[in-house]
Amino acid sequence: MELAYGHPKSLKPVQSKYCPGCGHGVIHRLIAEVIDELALQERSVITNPVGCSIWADLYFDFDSVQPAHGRTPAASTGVKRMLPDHLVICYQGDGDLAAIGTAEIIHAANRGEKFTTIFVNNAIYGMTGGQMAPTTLVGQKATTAPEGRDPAEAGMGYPIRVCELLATLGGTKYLARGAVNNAANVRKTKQYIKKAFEAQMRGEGFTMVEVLSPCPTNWQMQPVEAEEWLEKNMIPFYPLGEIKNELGGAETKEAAK
Amino acid sequence: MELAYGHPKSLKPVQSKYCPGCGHGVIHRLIAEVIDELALQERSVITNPVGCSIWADLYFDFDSVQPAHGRTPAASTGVKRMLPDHLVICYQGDGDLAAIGTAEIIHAANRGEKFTTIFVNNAIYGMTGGQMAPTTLVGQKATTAPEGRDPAEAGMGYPIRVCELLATLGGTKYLARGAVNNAANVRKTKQYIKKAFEAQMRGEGFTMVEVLSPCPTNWQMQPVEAEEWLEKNMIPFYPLGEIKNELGGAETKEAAK
Amino acid sequence: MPDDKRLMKGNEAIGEAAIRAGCRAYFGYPITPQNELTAYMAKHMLARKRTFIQAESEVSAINMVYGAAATGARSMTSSSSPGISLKQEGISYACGADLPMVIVNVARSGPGLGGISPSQGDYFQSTRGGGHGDYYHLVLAPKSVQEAADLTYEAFDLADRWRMPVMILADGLIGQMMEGVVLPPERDLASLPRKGWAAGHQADTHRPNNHVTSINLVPAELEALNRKRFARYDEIKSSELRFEEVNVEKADLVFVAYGTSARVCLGAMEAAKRAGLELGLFRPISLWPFPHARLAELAAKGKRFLSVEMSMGQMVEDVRLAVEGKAPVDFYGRCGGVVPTEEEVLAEARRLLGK
Amino acid sequence: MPDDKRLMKGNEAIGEAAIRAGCRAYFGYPITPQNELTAYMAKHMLARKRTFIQAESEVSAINMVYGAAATGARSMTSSSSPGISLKQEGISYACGADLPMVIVNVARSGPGLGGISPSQGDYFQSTRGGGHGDYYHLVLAPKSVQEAADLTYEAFDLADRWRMPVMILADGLIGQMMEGVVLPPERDLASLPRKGWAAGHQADTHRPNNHVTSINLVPAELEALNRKRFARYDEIKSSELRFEEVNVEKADLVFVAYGTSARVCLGAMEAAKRAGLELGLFRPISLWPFPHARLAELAAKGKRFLSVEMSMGQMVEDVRLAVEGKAPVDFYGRCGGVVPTEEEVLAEARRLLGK
Amino acid sequence: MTEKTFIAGFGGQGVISLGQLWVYCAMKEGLEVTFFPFYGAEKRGGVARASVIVSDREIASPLVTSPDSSVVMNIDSLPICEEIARPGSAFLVNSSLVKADPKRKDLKVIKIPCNELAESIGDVKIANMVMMGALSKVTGAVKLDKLEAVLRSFFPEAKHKFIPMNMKAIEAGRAAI
Amino acid sequence: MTEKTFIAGFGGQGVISLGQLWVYCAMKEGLEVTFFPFYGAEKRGGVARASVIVSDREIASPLVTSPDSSVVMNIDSLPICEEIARPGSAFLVNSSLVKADPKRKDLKVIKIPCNELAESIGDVKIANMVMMGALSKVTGAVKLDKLEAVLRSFFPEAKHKFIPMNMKAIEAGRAAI
Amino acid sequence: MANKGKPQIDRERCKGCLLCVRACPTKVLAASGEPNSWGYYPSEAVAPDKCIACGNCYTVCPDVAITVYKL
Amino acid sequence: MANKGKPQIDRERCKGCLLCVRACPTKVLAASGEPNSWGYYPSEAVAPDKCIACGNCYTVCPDVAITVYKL
Ligand SMILES: Cc1ncc(C[n+]2csc(CCOP(=O)(O)OP(=O)(O)O)c2C)c(N)n1
Ligand SMILES: Cc1ncc(C[n+]2csc(CCOP(=O)(O)OP(=O)(O)O)c2C)c(N)n1
Ligand code: SF4
Ligand code: SF4
Ligand code: SF4
Ligand code: SF4
Repeated sequence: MELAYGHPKSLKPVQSKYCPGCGHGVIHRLIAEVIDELALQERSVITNPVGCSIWADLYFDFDSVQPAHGRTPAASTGVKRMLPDHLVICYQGDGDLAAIGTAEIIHAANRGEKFTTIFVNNAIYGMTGGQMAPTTLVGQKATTAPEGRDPAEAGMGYPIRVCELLATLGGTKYLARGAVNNAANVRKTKQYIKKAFEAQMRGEGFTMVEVLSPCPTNWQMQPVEAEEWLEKNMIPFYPLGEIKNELGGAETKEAAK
Repeated sequence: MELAYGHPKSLKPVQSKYCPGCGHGVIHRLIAEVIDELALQERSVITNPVGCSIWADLYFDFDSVQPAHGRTPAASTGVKRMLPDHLVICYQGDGDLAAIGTAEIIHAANRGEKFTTIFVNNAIYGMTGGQMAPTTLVGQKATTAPEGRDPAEAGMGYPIRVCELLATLGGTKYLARGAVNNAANVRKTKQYIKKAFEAQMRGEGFTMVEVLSPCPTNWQMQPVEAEEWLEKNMIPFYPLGEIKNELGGAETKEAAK
Repeated sequence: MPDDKRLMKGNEAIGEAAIRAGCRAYFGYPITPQNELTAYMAKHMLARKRTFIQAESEVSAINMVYGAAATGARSMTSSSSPGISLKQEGISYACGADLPMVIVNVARSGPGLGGISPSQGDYFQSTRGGGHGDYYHLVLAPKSVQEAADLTYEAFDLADRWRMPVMILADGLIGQMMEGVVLPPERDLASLPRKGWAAGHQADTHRPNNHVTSINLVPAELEALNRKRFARYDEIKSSELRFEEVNVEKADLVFVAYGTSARVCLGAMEAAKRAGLELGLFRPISLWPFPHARLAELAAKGKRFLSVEMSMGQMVEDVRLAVEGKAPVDFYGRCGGVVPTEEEVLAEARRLLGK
Repeated sequence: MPDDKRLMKGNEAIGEAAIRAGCRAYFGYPITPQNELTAYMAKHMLARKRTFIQAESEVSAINMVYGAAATGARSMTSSSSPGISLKQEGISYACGADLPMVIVNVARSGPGLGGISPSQGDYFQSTRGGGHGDYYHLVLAPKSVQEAADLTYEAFDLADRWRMPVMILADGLIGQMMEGVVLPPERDLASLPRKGWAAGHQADTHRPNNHVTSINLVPAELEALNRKRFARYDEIKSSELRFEEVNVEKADLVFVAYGTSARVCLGAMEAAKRAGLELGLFRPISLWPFPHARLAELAAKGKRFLSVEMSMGQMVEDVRLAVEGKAPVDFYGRCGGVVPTEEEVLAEARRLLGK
Repeated sequence: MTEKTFIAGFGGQGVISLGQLWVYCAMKEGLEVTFFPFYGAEKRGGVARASVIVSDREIASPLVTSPDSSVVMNIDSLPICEEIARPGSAFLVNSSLVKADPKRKDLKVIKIPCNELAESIGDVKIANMVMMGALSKVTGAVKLDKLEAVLRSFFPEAKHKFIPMNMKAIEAGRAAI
Repeated sequence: MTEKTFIAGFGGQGVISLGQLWVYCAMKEGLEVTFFPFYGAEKRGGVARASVIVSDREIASPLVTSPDSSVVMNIDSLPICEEIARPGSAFLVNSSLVKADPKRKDLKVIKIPCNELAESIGDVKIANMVMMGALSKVTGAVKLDKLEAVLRSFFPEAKHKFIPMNMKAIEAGRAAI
Repeated sequence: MANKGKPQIDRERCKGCLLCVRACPTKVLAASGEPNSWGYYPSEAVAPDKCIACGNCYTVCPDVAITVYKL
Repeated sequence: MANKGKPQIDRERCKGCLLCVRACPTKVLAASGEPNSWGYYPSEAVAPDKCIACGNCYTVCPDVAITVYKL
């Protein structure tokens, strides 16, 4: 009996505090798998954000730095500049990255900081209990959008496509959007993460993988239902794939879909 | 003898503190002219930013609100929501808008706030004495980029094209880029401002006119030289024209250039 | 029970009181333990067609309030400790521009991210100006849901009267707790005071331009403006002092405590009374202005004081400043989100009294 | 004149001293009156292939420092008052995560945008924690360009020793003024202390993971962490007090002043001496910890105090807390960017002494 | 009369609504009330706690640190409640889930098989209401005579059909004492 | 010896470099020095001021509020300097631009046509150096004997060719007294 | 597709989200009727023979509760 | 182009940037040799006859120092 799929080394064998069916767990595992594959466990630092993934430092089996809400890319900038030969993972939720930390991500990306942002887009604020995120879809309900996100009368704005926004910046070299709604997309997401980490270690510039991820709790759905909702609602609005790939070497480009 | 070109009513007849040849003066005059033409003098509020244009409230002959550095769009949001039938002008420099205030402009724009940002892009920090701005060109010198802006080794990032960045957002309806380097461009810029103000008063959504503007002092040039530098260096990088026009009514679209 | 007594969380009662006080605009960013307040405002402000914006950050929220307040509209923001830190520049600006607004801090434990449990560790920040420059603003500390509602309601009037931000400093327990509350009457927006200094509506009166600003690069002029503001502070110090005294006359030892820790002290006092011991409570309600003079009077009467706080010792400095060595001042504090128990507070009082 | 005495602006001397102390990373955002410091670092850090970043904001800058400091690298930021307000959340985080770093505030006049002239109006913010939660950090106030350089140099050592931010609180005059300065020797980066708690370089020792964080949602645990930090504060209070005394023994009236206002007092003292009047100066150099005990001693000796500040009265509270009513404490302040003159300070002293 | 109750249970067990309904009814009966919930860090799961006080006088500290009555809804809550219960106080245990006995001998332990009773009425989710019935009977502090009206304003219209079932659960709780 | 000098002039007149060079030379001559500039709000134009102190002892306040010598480079600076000059102090006026006389009669007014002298040497821009020469002669506080070396490190290489002209200006200033 | 495999589910680690059930192409998995000690009803292999070791279940599991072996 | 015009420059308002000189298509303007009271050398109409009232000078002037009349 040969082990085909098992627990990655860079992830601790502990029970997480994430809710049942939460995408953070899958994304954690993918990161850990890639770090194992690249043999970087002792040369990795994660900056884990304020948000549900504040717990990330309990699960990843390597060093971590926990900065203020939204300032994760600023802290990652400090970490990476001081540790240029380390893999630095800037893990961010959509509140952290696309709301309070908008300036930080845009400027870190524009400076071409050589860390990788893993952007968990669950279209809601998880930790604080279901407020509207910048990525919340139009009409989607949230505690701060009780009748659903309304860009018109209430002036709540439109969901922001972060990859597309960052693609306009000179410093961004690799921007991809994956999802963890099914096995195929999880696998593809892992490939994006791997490419991004490899590019980071080659020092190419700013890399980011956005991951569409369910938050069953705050979407008020069962986990399976949440996967379906993500497929039906998020993926059409947030197209999957490599949104920008300016990595050196044509072989790294994704085959046209 | 008939008056052909004279001082607009909405601008006070006082000597400004701006340096000789500074673009702020021209831009002020254009705003005042348009307000006169739209007969909005007593229904206008400007939020003047921290930056050389902190003085704007000494020159414009209508109400003003002076907020913290970079938070001009946030303050404008507050003003406009409370005074929906007023013309609200969010005047911003490139440090104010594209550095410290990145989150504020992106989210105000994305919410489709119904004010108009006048974005004075002089590729430098004026008031504080010549530091690098997010819009500083590659190689351009600044006190904080003593050998010129260097995106590569020093990781200073690339000049940001703000109109193009904001164009990706759902709430933006009109984004145009003008310049005040010669009479023709000044006139075109005025037309952009007029369109934006009219659209604001119709309540269409977020409107912005970016204006390429000389800062002879911090560019360390004579004013005429500064105009030439702007023509030769800024305009090629920051294309002029209407970058996004989703205003209602086809007649408002700019004739193709 | 009055018919209109409602069972509400502190956070919700603050929201409802603000709406009734004529709050026309709310700007906030989510943070525990005040999320119910933001959610309440989302629901009820939008339903009333007033302005509710979930801002992109606390920094943005306070500056939105700045803009709205500059037009004379009653407006507010709320947050909890880390978010309030982010608002410090904005608060300093609001004080510099003399803008009325209401700021609610439902404080949690720090420093840094800390925890989400109740704390009184933001006393210094609130009362000494966590922002830059010389300024103060009213700080009111409720001890109950009812008082949270009442003080919030009044805060809007005070802000307008004194042209300054008024902060409601409530800890997480006050925000999260449910109690019965009778809400103040709904204000007619049209009845609210007009503000001659505000931006906008120039067409109505053709008045000269209004400029809302805090800049002045001429030192002598800026100093004059500051001194004028401090003259106003002096008036406030004499007219807006609020505090509550319980059993201070009989007591040998007087607790000094506000908000939740005052409630705990009340419990300890009841237990003490059952044990035949008389303790008193001096509860500042206005933390700025702080009722120094009254404390000094009590000190002169030979009282000793025990400052009980959910912090490592902050308000106790004001007690010491008031008492000026004329009576013993002790401190008992818990922090990190721990709320002291009646039992431990009583034990500390006994220890000090040797009883 | 020592051969290596250089004429420098305070801002530049601070920058050069930081570089010599082994600062590996500087992150800042332009603001008057400290722009020369940022410009100096741009030029000289980049030339040495160290990290210089003009951050997109002060908020970002302090969090970049947070990241760099978390790896154990000596790092710093600088700003002036409004920018320091924006850093308050970050400073609270740094204190909560026990991170060494150096923060320079070349203070200007407030509140709000205020002016760009020198001020000491940020004393409360610096010494009482303008951020949320219970915390303190060292605050050092230079009175000259030489001392600015020396204290900055030392600040990096202190930060490492005590694992906390150290703030250099200089007003705009110290930053803008030129004086002769002899700079401390350049530190070899390799000689700097290793930090076992820092993130990174795990591969070198295969040690257990390091986590730099300030969160703890279990109140009792968070309280324990805070108390441990406060125990460290107590050590600092006994070992890191710095102050200077001039002529306090002979004097009837002792000025208490720091930074620029202390220089002004020295001038007033010289003039007083010429007029046959003995005045003294007590100059706190460490504003936190504040030398309360020594002031109390002087009070016990029957001295009276005049706190002279470029503010509406902030440090005077520490003087009062120290003196506890045992001696008269008066206050003389200018604000808005006005620097008091020797003449007016002397006049005030005379008035108080009735001479 | 002052009755301080401490309630603890698993996240989804209705601990919070038990406490809220309790004080709501008490308020309708003219009493002063406080209710203070405390959650752990987990979004789901973990122990949820509530301090609940009803009194005919003004209430001092809303924190219950020495409860007159304790409600133990699941096994994880047992040690938490045992630690603070006032000697001699009522200690109501949901015996459906809590099979162990408290170690302390100075408590008035009352076992109610809330889950079984609730299931027998029709839904395990109303186990908390069974417990509330028992609490009312044991303490006498809140009569619950206004509960039906309270439930009407507590629940949205669509759920009013469940009110009779809830009332039955209360009765079952009372009867179980 | 302590010499407190207050210098004021138009933005572009070299007021700042006058003060800096003055203290630089003084430092080289072994004196303690302080130099504190103060600008108005304007980027260009407006009055620039500098407090300059040289002394053989530690210097107390760097702010000159009662100057031993004042330097008035343009007409706008005249009232500013007059307001604070110490009675009996030296009051050096650039008579090329300041045609009016000070109103105060208790000052030792010395008029130097700096612009004319500078122009005659070759460049109006060195009017400030003419004034510095005069200041040295009048006060005796700074000998300026190390000025040439100082200028060498003050100016970039490319501008060293202007040093002789600067030295001439100093001499002209001295000679004008 | 000739692969044969065996999924092994850590009952205590599993939170019963059942995403693996949805992901399994051959319907090997289903919810168990017995709660684990957290009160969750974990997934279990109800038709272990059908497993083709595709790893889908492992891949979608947010709690790394599944190990898959190749037989 | 048959227009005839007249530029009028407020010497005290002018900061001598000379952008108007550059903008004028018919070379009406040039720097004056006499400084104004701010020390600036203002622009002046050296060839007023050539003015065609195009308004370019007014349009580029940052200090609104120019008024243009149609004759
Ligand atoms: C300055 C500050 N503001 C607000 C908060 C409260 N807060 C904690 S997490 C969070 C957002 C969480 O949403 P997101 O970033 O999308 O991550 P998720 O929890 O969904 O993974 C907020 C607003 C905070 N801790 N600090
Ligand atoms: C919080 C804060 N940070 C920094 C400053 C200093 N500051 C004043 S203006 C300015 C930038 C000016 O540049 P820009 O916005 O491009 O306007 P310009 O002066 O070029 O017109 C800065 C950084 C400040 N006043 N407040
Ligand atoms: S709240 Fe949402 S994001 Fe947070 S752990 Fe639960 S499911 Fe995941
Ligand atoms: S510094 Fe630049 S932007 Fe500012 S007034 Fe002068 S020219 Fe204009
Ligand atoms: S490995 Fe594939 S076939 Fe086997 S149980 Fe998992 S999902 Fe089903
Ligand atoms: S453009 Fe205006 S300010 Fe400039 S020279 Fe011409 S008239 Fe004078």
